[in-house]
Amino acid sequence: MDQPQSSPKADQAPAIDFDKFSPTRSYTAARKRKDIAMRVLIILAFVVALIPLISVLWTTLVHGARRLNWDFLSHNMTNVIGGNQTPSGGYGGILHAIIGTLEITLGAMVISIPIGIMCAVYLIEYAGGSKLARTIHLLVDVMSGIPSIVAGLFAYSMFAILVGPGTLSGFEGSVALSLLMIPTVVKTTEEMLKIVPNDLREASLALGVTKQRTITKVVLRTALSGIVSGSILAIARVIGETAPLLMTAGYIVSTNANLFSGEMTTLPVYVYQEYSKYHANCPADAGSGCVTGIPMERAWSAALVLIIVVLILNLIGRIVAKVFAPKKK
Amino acid sequence: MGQQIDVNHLNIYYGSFLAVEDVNLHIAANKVTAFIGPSGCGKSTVLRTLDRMHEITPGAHVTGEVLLEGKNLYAKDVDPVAVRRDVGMVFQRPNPFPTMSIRQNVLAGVRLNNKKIAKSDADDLVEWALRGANLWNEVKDRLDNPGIGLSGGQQQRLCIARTVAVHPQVLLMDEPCSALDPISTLAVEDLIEELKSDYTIVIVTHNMQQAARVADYTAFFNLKAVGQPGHLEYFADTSTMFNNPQNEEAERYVSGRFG
Amino acid sequence: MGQQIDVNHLNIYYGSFLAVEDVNLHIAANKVTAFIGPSGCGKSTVLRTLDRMHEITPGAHVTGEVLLEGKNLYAKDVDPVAVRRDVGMVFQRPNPFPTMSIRQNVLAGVRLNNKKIAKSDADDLVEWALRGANLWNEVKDRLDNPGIGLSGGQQQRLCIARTVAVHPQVLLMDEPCSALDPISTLAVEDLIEELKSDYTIVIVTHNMQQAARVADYTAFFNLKAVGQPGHLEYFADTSTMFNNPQNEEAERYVSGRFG
Amino acid sequence: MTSASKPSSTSASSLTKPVSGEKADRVFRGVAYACGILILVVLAAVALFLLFRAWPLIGGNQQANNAIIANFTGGKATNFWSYVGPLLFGTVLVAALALVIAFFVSIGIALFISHYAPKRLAAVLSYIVDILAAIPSVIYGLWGGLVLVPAIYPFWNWVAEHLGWIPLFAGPAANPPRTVATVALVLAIMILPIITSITRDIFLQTPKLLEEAALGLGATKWEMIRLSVLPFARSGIISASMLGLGRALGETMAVLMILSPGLKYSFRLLQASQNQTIAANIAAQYPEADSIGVSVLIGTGLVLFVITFLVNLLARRITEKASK
Amino acid sequence: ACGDNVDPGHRPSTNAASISGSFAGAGASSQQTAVEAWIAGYQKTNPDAKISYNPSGSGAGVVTFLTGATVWAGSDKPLDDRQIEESKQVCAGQTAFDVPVYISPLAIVFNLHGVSDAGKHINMDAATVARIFDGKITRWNDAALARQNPDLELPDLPITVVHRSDKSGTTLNFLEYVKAAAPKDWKYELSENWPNDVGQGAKGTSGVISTIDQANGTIGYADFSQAGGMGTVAIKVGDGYTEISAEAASKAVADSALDESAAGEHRVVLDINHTTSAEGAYPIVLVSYDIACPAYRDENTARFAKSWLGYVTSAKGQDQAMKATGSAPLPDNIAAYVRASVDAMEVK
Ligand SMILES: Nc1ncnc2c1ncn2[C@@H]1O[C@H](COP(=O)(O)OP(=O)(O)OP(=O)(O)O)[C@@H](O)[C@H]1O
Ligand SMILES: Nc1ncnc2c1ncn2[C@@H]1O[C@H](COP(=O)(O)OP(=O)(O)OP(=O)(O)O)[C@@H](O)[C@H]1O
Ligand SMILES: [Mg+2]
Ligand SMILES: [Mg+2]
Ligand SMILES: O=P([O-])([O-])[O-]
Repeated sequence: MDQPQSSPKADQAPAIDFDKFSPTRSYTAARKRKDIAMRVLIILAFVVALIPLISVLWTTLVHGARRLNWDFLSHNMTNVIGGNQTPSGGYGGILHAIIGTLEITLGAMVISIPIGIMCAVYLIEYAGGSKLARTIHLLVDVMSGIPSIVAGLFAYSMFAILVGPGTLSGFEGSVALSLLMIPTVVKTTEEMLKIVPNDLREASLALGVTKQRTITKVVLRTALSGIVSGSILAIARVIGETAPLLMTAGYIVSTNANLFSGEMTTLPVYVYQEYSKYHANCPADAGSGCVTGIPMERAWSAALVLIIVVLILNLIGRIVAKVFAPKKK
Repeated sequence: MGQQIDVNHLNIYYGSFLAVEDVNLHIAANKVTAFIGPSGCGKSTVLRTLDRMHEITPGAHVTGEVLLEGKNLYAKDVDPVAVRRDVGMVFQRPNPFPTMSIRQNVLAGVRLNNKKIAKSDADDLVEWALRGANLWNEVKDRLDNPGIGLSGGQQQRLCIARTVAVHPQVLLMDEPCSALDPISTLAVEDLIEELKSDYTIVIVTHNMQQAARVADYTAFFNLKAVGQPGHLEYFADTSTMFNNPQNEEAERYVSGRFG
Repeated sequence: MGQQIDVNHLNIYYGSFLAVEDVNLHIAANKVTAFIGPSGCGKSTVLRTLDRMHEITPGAHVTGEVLLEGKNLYAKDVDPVAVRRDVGMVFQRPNPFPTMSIRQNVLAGVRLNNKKIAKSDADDLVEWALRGANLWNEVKDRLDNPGIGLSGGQQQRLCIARTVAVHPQVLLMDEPCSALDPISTLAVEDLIEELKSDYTIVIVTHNMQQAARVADYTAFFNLKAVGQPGHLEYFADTSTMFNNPQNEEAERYVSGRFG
Repeated sequence: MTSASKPSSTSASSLTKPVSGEKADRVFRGVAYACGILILVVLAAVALFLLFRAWPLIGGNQQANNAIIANFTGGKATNFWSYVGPLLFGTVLVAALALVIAFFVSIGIALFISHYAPKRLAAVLSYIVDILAAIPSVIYGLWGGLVLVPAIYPFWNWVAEHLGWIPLFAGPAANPPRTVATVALVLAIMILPIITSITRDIFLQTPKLLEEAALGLGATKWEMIRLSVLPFARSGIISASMLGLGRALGETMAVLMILSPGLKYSFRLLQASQNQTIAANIAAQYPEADSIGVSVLIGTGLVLFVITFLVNLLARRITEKASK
Repeated sequence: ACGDNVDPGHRPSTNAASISGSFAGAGASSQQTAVEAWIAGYQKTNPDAKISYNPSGSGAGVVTFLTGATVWAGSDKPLDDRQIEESKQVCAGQTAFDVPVYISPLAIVFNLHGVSDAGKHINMDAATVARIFDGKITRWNDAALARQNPDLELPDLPITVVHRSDKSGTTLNFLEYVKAAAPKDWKYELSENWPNDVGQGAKGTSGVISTIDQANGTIGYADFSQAGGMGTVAIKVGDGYTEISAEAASKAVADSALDESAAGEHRVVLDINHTTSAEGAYPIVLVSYDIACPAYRDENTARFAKSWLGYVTSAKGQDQAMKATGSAPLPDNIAAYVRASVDAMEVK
């Protein structure tokens, strides 16, 4: 393979000395080294990314497990004084935050899931590829990048202007969260509607079914599992939001079950508020039951609950997507 | 009983593209009419104008008339949804609703339209439609299994059952057997033969033997060149079409010399 | 100059599925050897073991030997990367690198081996390879245009130029013309004819006329049933294969009676 | 033909009889349309409400406004733009740094999942990446502020000592390192999953044919990736990065809970009290702001909205162009 | 309500005068723990009163109060004239007033291995404090520190100053002390914003404390209740150094006068005497006020406000807060003014 090579058409083509192009042994070795180096780097990238993940989960688990018990889950923060024990022998808990989180998230769902689904229905089923539809589609994408604090400011300003200054309520938080949730719901629904075969729409229309019923009973029904799992993932995303709720839903130590009036605490806000207390006071005459570091311990425990909730939601979302997907042939 | 269809000066557009030009055609009641022709000549397109399915493609529209027993389907006051209840359609690939059982599939046309129907009536209807589609014996023991669990040929017959269950006057079929194996094809062809006593049937097929076997009349569509509009080249009763066509293009086509 | 290949007792697996069984084959240097056989019999699979491309499919592996001029490609100390430099491959569908110009495409493989190439040397090589692929005259004025701007046939020849530019000993081609129109096919076939003075060529083809036209030897692969492993049924020089095969299956296949 | 008798047909059909459900059909269509339009309305409303609240500050008497700002910031800024300026700078700096860190790691992970890891492992890894994405930012804030900050000081100190000659790393490293460098690291971890999951999907879509083309020429695996995978995925990588950037620009809690803020145009990543981001600043100052102070903050929020809007718009445009 | 931490055995009996309804307050986060203690104490006699307090910050608290959305506000800063004027809208035509309810010593906390972790204090005079926080003294073994702390072994270590990064009443009160006690070494205007670029900023008292916790050589200021087990600075008062304690702070407040410049009826605004030389007085204190109306449109609200403030400023209430937070009770002389203001509240 070393001799100068004549070409197939030696009369026209330049003669080529392939030695010039053949790799030197050292270069071949260098390439191999580079290949291995890149492989190592890539694996390393992965390992490096795992470190913080494991650290976050581990820290939360270790710190959070200490105070996570039934008492913590079944009480709110009323009558919790400094680092002192409450009558039930606990140190207060997150019941009000769990209720707040559920209601506010539920509120956000009720607002954003119908809107999101109907918007996707408009984009896929009605608008075709019209210019308006393309614009909306683009804006939905853009909307999914709105910073959560801006969503909070928006809800705050809107309620201040429409309802009255200084208004804080769980519902205001729901509105802020819906702003973050709608684009996710629209996008997953769009994806799901796109993969519903056109055959089914035509089959239904050909049976003399109106378009509305075709969409609700055939198209959405077929896409249901995808939409449900997408919505669950959207919930998982907003359930951990803190900043917008600080300025919209406020903070309260007792249980407020009324979404539309009065302040409400959610789990992430609870975590932040307890973190903000940092230390609790224990007067000199307090017994051994008084714990100075209790606020941080509560913060970690609530964080653990939050992570568990988010992970469970994620898991459910995935399972729904997998198990209830319409069987393919 | 089936109804007859008259197509007058029908031009069919996709947006500004004229896909099929000036079709004039009489489709006799309670007969099977086959549409044949080379690919892209507009067979499916014409078929889909007969129940206004054409319109669901964005930008698609027609000029001209399609008369169902004398009543123009494209008249202003006609709702396409009503048209489609009178004119049923079966598609190339079987498409049972994947979320529904066999029984629900058959009842889909009724149920989706929010009609209340007593359980016993529903049972009767299911049996009647499935028998009509020659499927009853094969599925009567598993009506609650999902429709997509059936074989391709069974699925296609299920789709036919689903269509007849809404009592249309006319049945349109777009290459109903092209995705089926020979045995299933035979079952569907037999079924068409039986159905024509109750319905007017229009069938698009690529398979000339099939047209010869099942159709009473045959319409041959053609197109001059790709990108040109298709048109109805020749219409005749089936034996004429295949044995003694009075049209040169049709003759070349049915004898397999082009297309 | 091309090199010869000997395949000994080669079993080819995808995971635990034995796709091709016990192949023994001699591929002569500077000749064109064609692989033919019904779909799924393992032609592509065998071809891809000859430059160890088979391995890139997860789970794929082989037992047995492939000797290139007596050296086993599958020996422990052999680097598959080096093998692929010596044994070039052209694929069914042309696959120029979409972000590269024609010139860059031709030089892509060479650049991997040697970073520092003088511009004039590179120019010479590009011309040589493109002339070798019968493409020079068509593209010499637009070497800096993107490679995917060419027609299918031109793209396929560009891929051949890219492959010969690294100066392999053996050229493997998996149905190189199946995505091409007749005129481009002819151009590629002519090219194969010319290339064989410098390379050993193995070509998979579905087109028996093509095998008859370009190959010196023909290997006929077959499989007993779907799901069974494929095997080399019959190997002969091309004129024997097509005119007087000594194997019944092969005879049935080349005469068009099955497959 | 049938042994079952034909159930009686509901009624003789008439094409002009009103079809049941026609009204529902129209209503449904209208609602869908309204929901589509709502997206436009909402985005416009976000801009308008914010503008409305910020207006007393942006419009109005310039002199009075400047006095308000000076009062609000304790004299650190004298007008709105000199207040937003450093904040914007800090926001972009932190986000860009996070992107730089996350970019390479993400691509590495995505390649690992798409081209190196065995299938099973890849599926597990994909899931882990998604978990990373799901952890709420307040928890990253807790972890960053309480665990990472003390743990990473020796590293930053080492960087300051050995790379201090680069102005970016000028020492002495702040202790505790509640610095832009640490925050960028945490944000990088937070945007990593976004970039990873998008790029991974694109890497997986690389045509086999192109990969084989490279391998067939004798490319090593890495060379194959460089020749085939990366060029194919280029626009996807860019838009994924923009999305990650958009996310980092708007992150609040992690920054709020970690960074020691400052209002400077400074690149000293390892020193404290240099920069602050708009989002964290809003959250930090909001509680102590009176109504006019809230207007100032909403004004900065509007700026943030516009910036993230543009970044996301750009990202989508790139994706759209590439998919054509 | 659901999940409340009440002693099931001791359901307090409702007396006829007890208040019922939902009442909200908001404001200074410094008061948060104290307010929680007060709510708990108050509900012992008024179990049907549902009270919430959002520690949203003094500024936000006042804003909300002025919209009428809350009954009272907690604030680390007395009202300004504009706010007094504005309050007419929510106070049934009268103007709002502020009374001190929470007096807490501000600790100068530090983390210095070998000193703070050994439970030792470090002595400083006002000038030293000012110069450290102004970045003039940068090392722990500075001569000024060494001179005042002959018993301590001070390392050669840079000082990291930690201050609040958000607007804060804590900062304002701390700086009031520094400016009053060391005017030569502190030139900055008083503000709730930290004025210089020295050291590190941290969000909230918790941020300051956790930052100090995290590194050797740090020093900052924080509400005493948050100082936990950290090292605190003993401040030079008169000829001695006073360690921080509630009683010591109380002494300094007792030695202070009312700020007569505060316009408006019933206001009790303290002018803390930061340069006190009273023995055993600790002069760095945070005074946090409750802001309320002398009259409300709604009678029930008015009744609540009066009884709430009465309780909060009572000896019992102050004691409750001291137990919960380590705050200093209102000294008797001040408490008398406060009581007068509360007594003047109208209940229609
Ligand atoms: N949705 C559509 N949009 C635009 N043009 C279309 C559409 N569907 C079909 N056409 C065009 O209309 C013409 C007729 O198509 P049609 O599908 O009716 O032909 P056909 O005879 O049914 O062909 P085949 O035998 O392949 O099914 C063709 O030129 C086709 O490209
Ligand atoms: N990536 C793969 N994984 C698993 N099995 C495979 C894979 N590729 C091919 N096979 C199986 O290996 C056998 C041989 O396939 P191969 O593609 O080599 O056949 P072929 O002769 O080239 O067919 P064709 O003429 O269709 O190209 C077939 O049974 C096929 O299903
Ligand atoms: Mg068709
Ligand atoms: Mg093949
Ligand atoms: O109570 P603060 O004003 O110091 O937050």
